[in-house]
Amino acid sequence: MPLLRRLVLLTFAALALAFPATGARADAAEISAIVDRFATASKFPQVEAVIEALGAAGDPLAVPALRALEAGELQVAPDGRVVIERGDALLDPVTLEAAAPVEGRLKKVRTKNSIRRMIGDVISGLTLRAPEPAIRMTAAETIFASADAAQLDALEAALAEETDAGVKSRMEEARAAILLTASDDPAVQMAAIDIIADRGDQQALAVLATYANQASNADVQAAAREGVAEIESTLAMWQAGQNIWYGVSLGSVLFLAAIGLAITFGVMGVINMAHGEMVMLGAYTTFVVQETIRNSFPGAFEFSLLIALPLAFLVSGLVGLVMERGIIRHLYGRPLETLLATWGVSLILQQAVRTIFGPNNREVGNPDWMSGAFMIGEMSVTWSRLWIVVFALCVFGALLFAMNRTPLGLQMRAVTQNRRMASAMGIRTPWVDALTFALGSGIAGIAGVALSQIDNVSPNLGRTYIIDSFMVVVFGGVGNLWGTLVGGLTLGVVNKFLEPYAGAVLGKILILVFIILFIQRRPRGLFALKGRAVE
Amino acid sequence: QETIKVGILHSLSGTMAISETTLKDVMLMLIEEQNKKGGVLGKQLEAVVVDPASDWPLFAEKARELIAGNDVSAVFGCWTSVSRKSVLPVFEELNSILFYPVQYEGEESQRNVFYTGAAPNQQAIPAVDYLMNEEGVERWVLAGTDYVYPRTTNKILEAYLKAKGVAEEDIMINYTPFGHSDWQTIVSDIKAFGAAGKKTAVVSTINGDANVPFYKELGNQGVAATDIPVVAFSVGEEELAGLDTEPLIGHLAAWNYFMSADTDANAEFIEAWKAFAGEDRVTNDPMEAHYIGFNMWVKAVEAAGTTDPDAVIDSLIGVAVPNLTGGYSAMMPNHHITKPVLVGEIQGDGQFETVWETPGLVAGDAWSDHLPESAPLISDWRAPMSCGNFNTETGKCGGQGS
Amino acid sequence: MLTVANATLHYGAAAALRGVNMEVAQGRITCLLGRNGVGKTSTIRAIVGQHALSGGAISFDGAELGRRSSHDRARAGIGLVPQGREIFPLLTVKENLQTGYACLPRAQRSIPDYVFELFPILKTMLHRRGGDLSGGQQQQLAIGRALVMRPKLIAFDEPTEGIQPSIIKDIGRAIQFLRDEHGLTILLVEQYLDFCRELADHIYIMDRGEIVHSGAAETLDDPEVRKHLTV
Amino acid sequence: MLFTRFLAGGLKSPVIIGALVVILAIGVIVPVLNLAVAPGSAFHIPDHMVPLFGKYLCYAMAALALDLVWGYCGILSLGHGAFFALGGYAMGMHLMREIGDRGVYGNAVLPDFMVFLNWKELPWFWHGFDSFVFACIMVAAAPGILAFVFGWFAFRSRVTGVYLSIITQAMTYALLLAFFRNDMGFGGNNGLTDFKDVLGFDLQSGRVRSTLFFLTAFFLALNLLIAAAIVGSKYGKILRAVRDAEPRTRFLGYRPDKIKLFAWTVSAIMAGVAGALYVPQVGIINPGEFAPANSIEMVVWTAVGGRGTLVGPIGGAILVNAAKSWFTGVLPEYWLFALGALFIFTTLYLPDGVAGLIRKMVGKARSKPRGKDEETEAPAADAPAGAAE
Amino acid sequence: MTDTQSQSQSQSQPVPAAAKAPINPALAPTPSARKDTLLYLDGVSRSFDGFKAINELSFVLAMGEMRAIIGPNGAGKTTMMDIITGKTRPDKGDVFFMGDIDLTKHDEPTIAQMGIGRKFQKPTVFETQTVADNLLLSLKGERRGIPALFYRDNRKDRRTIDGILDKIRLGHRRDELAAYLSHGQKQWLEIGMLLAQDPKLLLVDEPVAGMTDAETEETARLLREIAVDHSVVVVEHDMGFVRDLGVKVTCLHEGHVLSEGSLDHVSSDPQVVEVYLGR
Ligand SMILES: Nc1ncnc2c1ncn2[C@@H]1O[C@H](COP(=O)(O)OP(=O)(O)OP(=O)(O)O)[C@@H](O)[C@H]1O
Ligand SMILES: Nc1ncnc2c1ncn2[C@@H]1O[C@H](COP(=O)(O)OP(=O)(O)OP(=O)(O)O)[C@@H](O)[C@H]1O
Ligand SMILES: [Mg+2]
Ligand SMILES: [Mg+2]
Repeated sequence: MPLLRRLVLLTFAALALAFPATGARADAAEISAIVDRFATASKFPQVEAVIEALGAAGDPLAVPALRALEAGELQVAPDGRVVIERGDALLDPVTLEAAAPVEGRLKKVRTKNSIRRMIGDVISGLTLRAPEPAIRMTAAETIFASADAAQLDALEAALAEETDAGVKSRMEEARAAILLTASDDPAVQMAAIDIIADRGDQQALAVLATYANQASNADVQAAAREGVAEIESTLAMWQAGQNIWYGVSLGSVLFLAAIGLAITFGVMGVINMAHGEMVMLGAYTTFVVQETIRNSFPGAFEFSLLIALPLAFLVSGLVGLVMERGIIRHLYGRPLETLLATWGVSLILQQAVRTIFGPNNREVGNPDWMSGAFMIGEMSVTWSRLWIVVFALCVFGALLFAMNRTPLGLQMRAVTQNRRMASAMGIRTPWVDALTFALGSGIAGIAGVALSQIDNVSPNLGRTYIIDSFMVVVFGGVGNLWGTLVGGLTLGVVNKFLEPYAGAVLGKILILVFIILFIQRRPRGLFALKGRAVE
Repeated sequence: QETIKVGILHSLSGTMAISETTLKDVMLMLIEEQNKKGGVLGKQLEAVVVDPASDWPLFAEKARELIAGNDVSAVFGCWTSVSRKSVLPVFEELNSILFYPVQYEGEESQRNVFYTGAAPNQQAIPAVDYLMNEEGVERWVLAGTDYVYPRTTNKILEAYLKAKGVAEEDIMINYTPFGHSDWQTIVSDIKAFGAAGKKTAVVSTINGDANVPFYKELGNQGVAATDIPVVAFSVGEEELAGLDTEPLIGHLAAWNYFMSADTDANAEFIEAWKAFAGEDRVTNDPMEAHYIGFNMWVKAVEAAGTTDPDAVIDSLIGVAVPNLTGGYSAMMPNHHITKPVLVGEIQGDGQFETVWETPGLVAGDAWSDHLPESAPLISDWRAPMSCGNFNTETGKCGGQGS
Repeated sequence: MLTVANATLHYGAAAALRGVNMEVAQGRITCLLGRNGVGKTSTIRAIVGQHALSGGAISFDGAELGRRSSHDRARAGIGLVPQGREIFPLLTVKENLQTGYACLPRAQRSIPDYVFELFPILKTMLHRRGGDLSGGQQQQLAIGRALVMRPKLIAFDEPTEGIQPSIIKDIGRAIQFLRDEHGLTILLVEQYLDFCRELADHIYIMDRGEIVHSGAAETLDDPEVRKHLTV
Repeated sequence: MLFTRFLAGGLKSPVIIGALVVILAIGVIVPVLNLAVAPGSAFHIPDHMVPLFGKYLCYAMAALALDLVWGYCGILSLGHGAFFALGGYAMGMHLMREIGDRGVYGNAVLPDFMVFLNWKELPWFWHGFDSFVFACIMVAAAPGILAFVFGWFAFRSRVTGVYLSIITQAMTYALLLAFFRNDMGFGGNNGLTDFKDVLGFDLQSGRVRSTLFFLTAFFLALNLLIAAAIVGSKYGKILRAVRDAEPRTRFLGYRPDKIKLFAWTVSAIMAGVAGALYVPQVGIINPGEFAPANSIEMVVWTAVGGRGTLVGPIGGAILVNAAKSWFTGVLPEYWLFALGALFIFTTLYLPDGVAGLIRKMVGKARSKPRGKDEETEAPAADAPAGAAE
Repeated sequence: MTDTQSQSQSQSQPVPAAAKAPINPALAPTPSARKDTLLYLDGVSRSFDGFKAINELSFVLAMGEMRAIIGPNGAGKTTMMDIITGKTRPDKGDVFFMGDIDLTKHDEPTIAQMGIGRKFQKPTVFETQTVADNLLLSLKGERRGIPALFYRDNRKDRRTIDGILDKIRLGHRRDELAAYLSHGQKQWLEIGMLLAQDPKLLLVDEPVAGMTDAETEETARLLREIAVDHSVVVVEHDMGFVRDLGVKVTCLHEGHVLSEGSLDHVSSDPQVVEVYLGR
């Protein structure tokens, strides 16, 4: 259907619906008067009534008060004034100027989800003509999702003035979403369906699917169904990509958890049961760093992770160093006994953390650059996961370089292959041992920084990853960093493709069975060391 | 001087330490306060703390040790159902008293156990009612950890929802393993499920540690409470303390107590707790359950004039003590208690704001009316019935007597 | 250069060396001979610090070695070609050679040319894993590896074992070359008598953990001396 | 005939004979002190101690089983808890069936957990378990068959060392997750509980407890004897040869896969028997027993006691668990420090475990090839060192 | 363990009847060329990562023959033994034992049980077992596990073991752990283990490495003695020793036969001198 005709139809329909155009804008005093009614609104329905009134007033001046209400900042003073409490400051809800100080306790104007939803709708109606395109865009999006017929005329008005093409098309979609239900002219509805179906994302699907369930006109319903099917098929395609991404991101988490172990266990042959606790220490270091920053340098929060990385490396590395010097070094040549000793260490570390930090989860926040998600087509990518993938690759690259390209790496490998001979070659084996173990532990520590962003920081953190870590290292092939990378990614991706079909529990079982069977095929892991040397 | 010993059977290490350690602390605090008030029956109370280490058979061993080895008069303990199941035979055999403070799946009523946490009808059903009536939810995701409590609760909810006319395809049930930490797929499935055009909500029986990554993922993928609210039965103030709740504002939890409850008793309790355990500590529902349970026990012992288990068990029924939300909770003949049901929304400060509550107290129902086999069962431990699973259809006390 | 004085060494309760006295002269080739299990390898282990003495002393370059660790001795200039080759199996040939850099200052970290001249096979196999080499190739690698360290003294423990005749000759020539051109001191444990006779400046013969004969290479032909080597 | 001669082979060592006598003596004395001695007496063993000791002996049996494969065959199994648990489940299922209609719902056919999850009929794999004999067979068969199949594939594929360890761990982990699932029909996370009696005898009576305790001691002694006979025979030597240099044995014409398979299966059955005796004494079996950490603990007991000594792991299991019982009671908040320190201490100062210490103190045994340990290189995690070059 | 992996998979294929049943010549017509040979290798090649360790190797050993193999380091001598004993699979070529048993179709234990014994270049003995037990484990006979449970010490076996201990001069260390032996003593023990197996064919890889001259002579005598009723393939670099053996010599080079014949013939071959003996 040619665009022009569609537009004409829509405009016509809008006119036909003939909502009364909003009159002159209310002034600040008027808005203030309405806002002050929050003071007496102690029940939810009363709050809703005030919001409705603000919406009806149609003045963007009401937006700050509404936003504050949404954020739980709108307070009622004992003297009946309504103020915004932001940090330590008290503001007038309309003018946003500093308000007179208040005697006694403030009382919050209560909200709940349905009220927040309502606020969102009202704000979007009020901000459709805001100067910033981004805000207009959000407003249009909100209206699209709510398809609130009450916003139609505001939308029309805004649409008429809109200059930004992107915003404009969003607004058209929003209008279509409203008209789809509000209009009873099949032609208008058909046109709306086309616009919505072209949008093609999950929200569009929601709107169309809702309508398809309740449409009165059979033709229109068929068209809606068609639209739904169309969107679903594109979404299904994106779904595959999404699964791969999930798999990669899960894989990189597994990889990160395991990579330290690939050194302490894979390279050195120490069955390091305390590996998980090294990860945990890294996570707790992040917590301490953030706590310090929160208390002393709130501005630096965005950098908290960058500060935590080296510190976590140091903390875990140091603990590893102490462990190696104190215990492990007595056990070279008795690799199995390291299991017993490190198990003991892990118990102690766990309980120590529990004693120091308490048994509960500790809050580690995500800096802004680690929060939220963005879309690639219909694929949503969360920032935290993306950074973790990037981070994992960096760690891998650095480690690969260190192990294969530096003299220290060579010495590490030599020492672990034949300690006695390495010593006879003049390599300071105790030093190299300690350093290798510290490196492995330190890497585990920085993995902890990453994990603190997606998992809970509790004394049990280590335990949840230790088994997976061993699986990854062994699956990839002990002693091979590439194996750990590919192993982690493979398990991640396989897991994510199994999960939708088998469910998370069965999926996990299947993964384990898969590992067992795979090891039958390749008894030395994915990247098996080959040749006479390994027999 | 002779003391009355009270056993505390909560894991201080292992996976459950995260939840249970607080309960041990609150018990110590309650006992200390009671002692300040002069103890019970003129004797001081003495807490006997052991660590069953999240190891279920060890719970049984430690229970035996407490009762037989330390002669405790009552035990306050357990969190998971399996730990309770593990100690049940011990309490029955050695005839002692257990106060169990956690919401659970019901389907049990045992003479020696007093359930001060919520039964499903005191938490799950009202929460669903709220979502259905107040939020207009039509489509349901029942997400849980794969074990008995979620399974049973979801069975009950499923039956309940279907009875309310919710269609099969509008219910999605999803189970995850313990400690599940990668929620990407499930959260995006929930989003997709919620995009079908009907108002959707998630009823979460996800347990323990798995909640934090779940909520983080919800936040990151932008599942806002205004779109798809999540109502949880195992997420309380303690769990939120480990989270940045800013992105989670508006998601819900159903409990019988919130720390934010605006009563004098609560303010006093919180103050005492902070003084005892630390300024940054929070309170939560199971703590209140222990508060209630402990006070009931004290009252019952005083009434019976002895700590003899049989006498105390009998005198406990009917005891009513103030709860922290401004009412009185009473011990019912089925060894469950009456409680208000609150639905709260998560706030930015990690607290819940009550947005709804039952008009009155709800009595805990040991046997769900929504499961066919348990519907005819009732429990009444008073003489002459003295039965935890009386079948009203056959008129017999199932299992026990035959 | 190296003096072993009254050294005793035990494995558990069993004595392997019982008062060994030995002198390895600077810039000379000293041969240590003896039947299987008499304690030759044990002597070498004591010298390079792989096994602690239970009595006696070893001094090198005038300094008492005492309980100094194996790597310190290597850094002091004692190189080892061990019995059984002890190649790092998963390192490539090149990396195996490079392990010798550990005791060198950065400027000297290169593989001397004569290593490849001696053992051309190593050059062609630089990137093969040490463990994949044939027995004889590994032996050559072990010798090359010790040379990279530029030691003052090399202890060879049966270096000709498993090596083809032509290369044995080369090794012989190399040892002489090292002595003559680089002033290297060499301690050679050997079973291969002809090889010894040709190279040695001085020989020691061991039996049951003791030195039973000490003399010039020619004395080897003495039947009395021979007796110590027969079964 | 042949078999008694075989068992007699286990009696070669005085240490084993001593251990057998001690175990059997304990098996008799503990019940006697519990039942026949008046509660007031200093010698009385209180009721709650009997099942506790019984539990230790079950763990000891599991450690013994593990030692057979780890100490003598070089298979570090991180999944022996699975065999233990399977034996336990087999017994638990029987005890469940014995409850009959005395469950809370009074359903004569279905166990309670099936009733409230709305199951309509008994799953097929529950049939037969009402028979005690069948259950006993399954106690051996379930872990035995699993071990046989698992081992058959793994050994044939020449999976060794840590690779084997980790797939045993994967096995028990997978079983853990599977048994957690309520759909599996094994009671999910709660497992099987609320047992009433066995063969008609009340499980809560002191007499039955004592009998169970004696049986446990008896089976422990029997298993020890069998294990001693196995490792003392020529087969035991082959086993150790396979442990130290598996590739080399092939060139002598041995089939390491078959050799290992036998010991592995026997060990799994022993663990299963231990689990079966454990369940009635502890009163619950649940998927927690499959947890990888449990299997690791078994390894720890074995190591503490002294790997490769048979008697040592028995002592190790009892020692560690007694320490755990004691510490969790007296040091509830700090016991992990104590236990962790115990483990570290053992590794550092008792390289051969407690058994090694005792041996050293008695001072009569010849020293093991310690020299080897100090001198030779550690191949990555105990994989048998390459024999053939 | 590259090859053994692939081989472990091929194990699942049913083992040809030859492995179990006695060979029936009527059923398996033998090409005349292989008829009376004990060991028959033809056109065998094997490469590792592109490097041809064995290259079109053909080698025939008659029944009862003793053969010495020489050749430069890396010529493929040990690899050839690996192929014969089933440790390494050839990429192509025929390997037959006793005329008609295709060795490429069997795994190490089967081949060992057919009667091919091997001494490794680097001595590999069971370090945690006593010297006597090392021999006991090698003794010809039952190889299954269960019967070994019921094995009883008997005089015959003890006598055999004592005899061998005498031969390898380790009688005084009979009950000591093999780990306590010196390098050369382990060599001897390994030879003893080979004797204990009493195989039809002995593959001996560098038996005299690390032995004194006197011992070398002793070993040569021992091997000649054995060769009376066994077939033997000896690999050595010690020309004196090879001379002492006094048998036909094959010189390998770069994976195939360079020269074959009497020692004098081979050692005068200029190519052999060039690549192997040196000037
Ligand atoms: N690790 C060890 N533990 C115990 N005893 C050992 C050890 N290594 C060697 N021995 C014993 O010490 C003695 C000396 O051994 P050593 O290796 O020094 O002999 P060798 O002269 O080098 O013999 P070969 O020529 O065979 O190499 C031998 O009797 C040997 O059995
Ligand atoms: N697994 C492997 N991977 C790579 N190269 C190998 C492998 N096995 C053998 N080779 C190469 O094949 C060649 C033949 O080795 P082989 O051990 O058979 O030699 P050899 O004749 O026994 O030598 P030596 O006399 O030194 O023992 C060598 O160059 C060796 O490096
Ligand atoms: Mg030697
Ligand atoms: Mg060779």
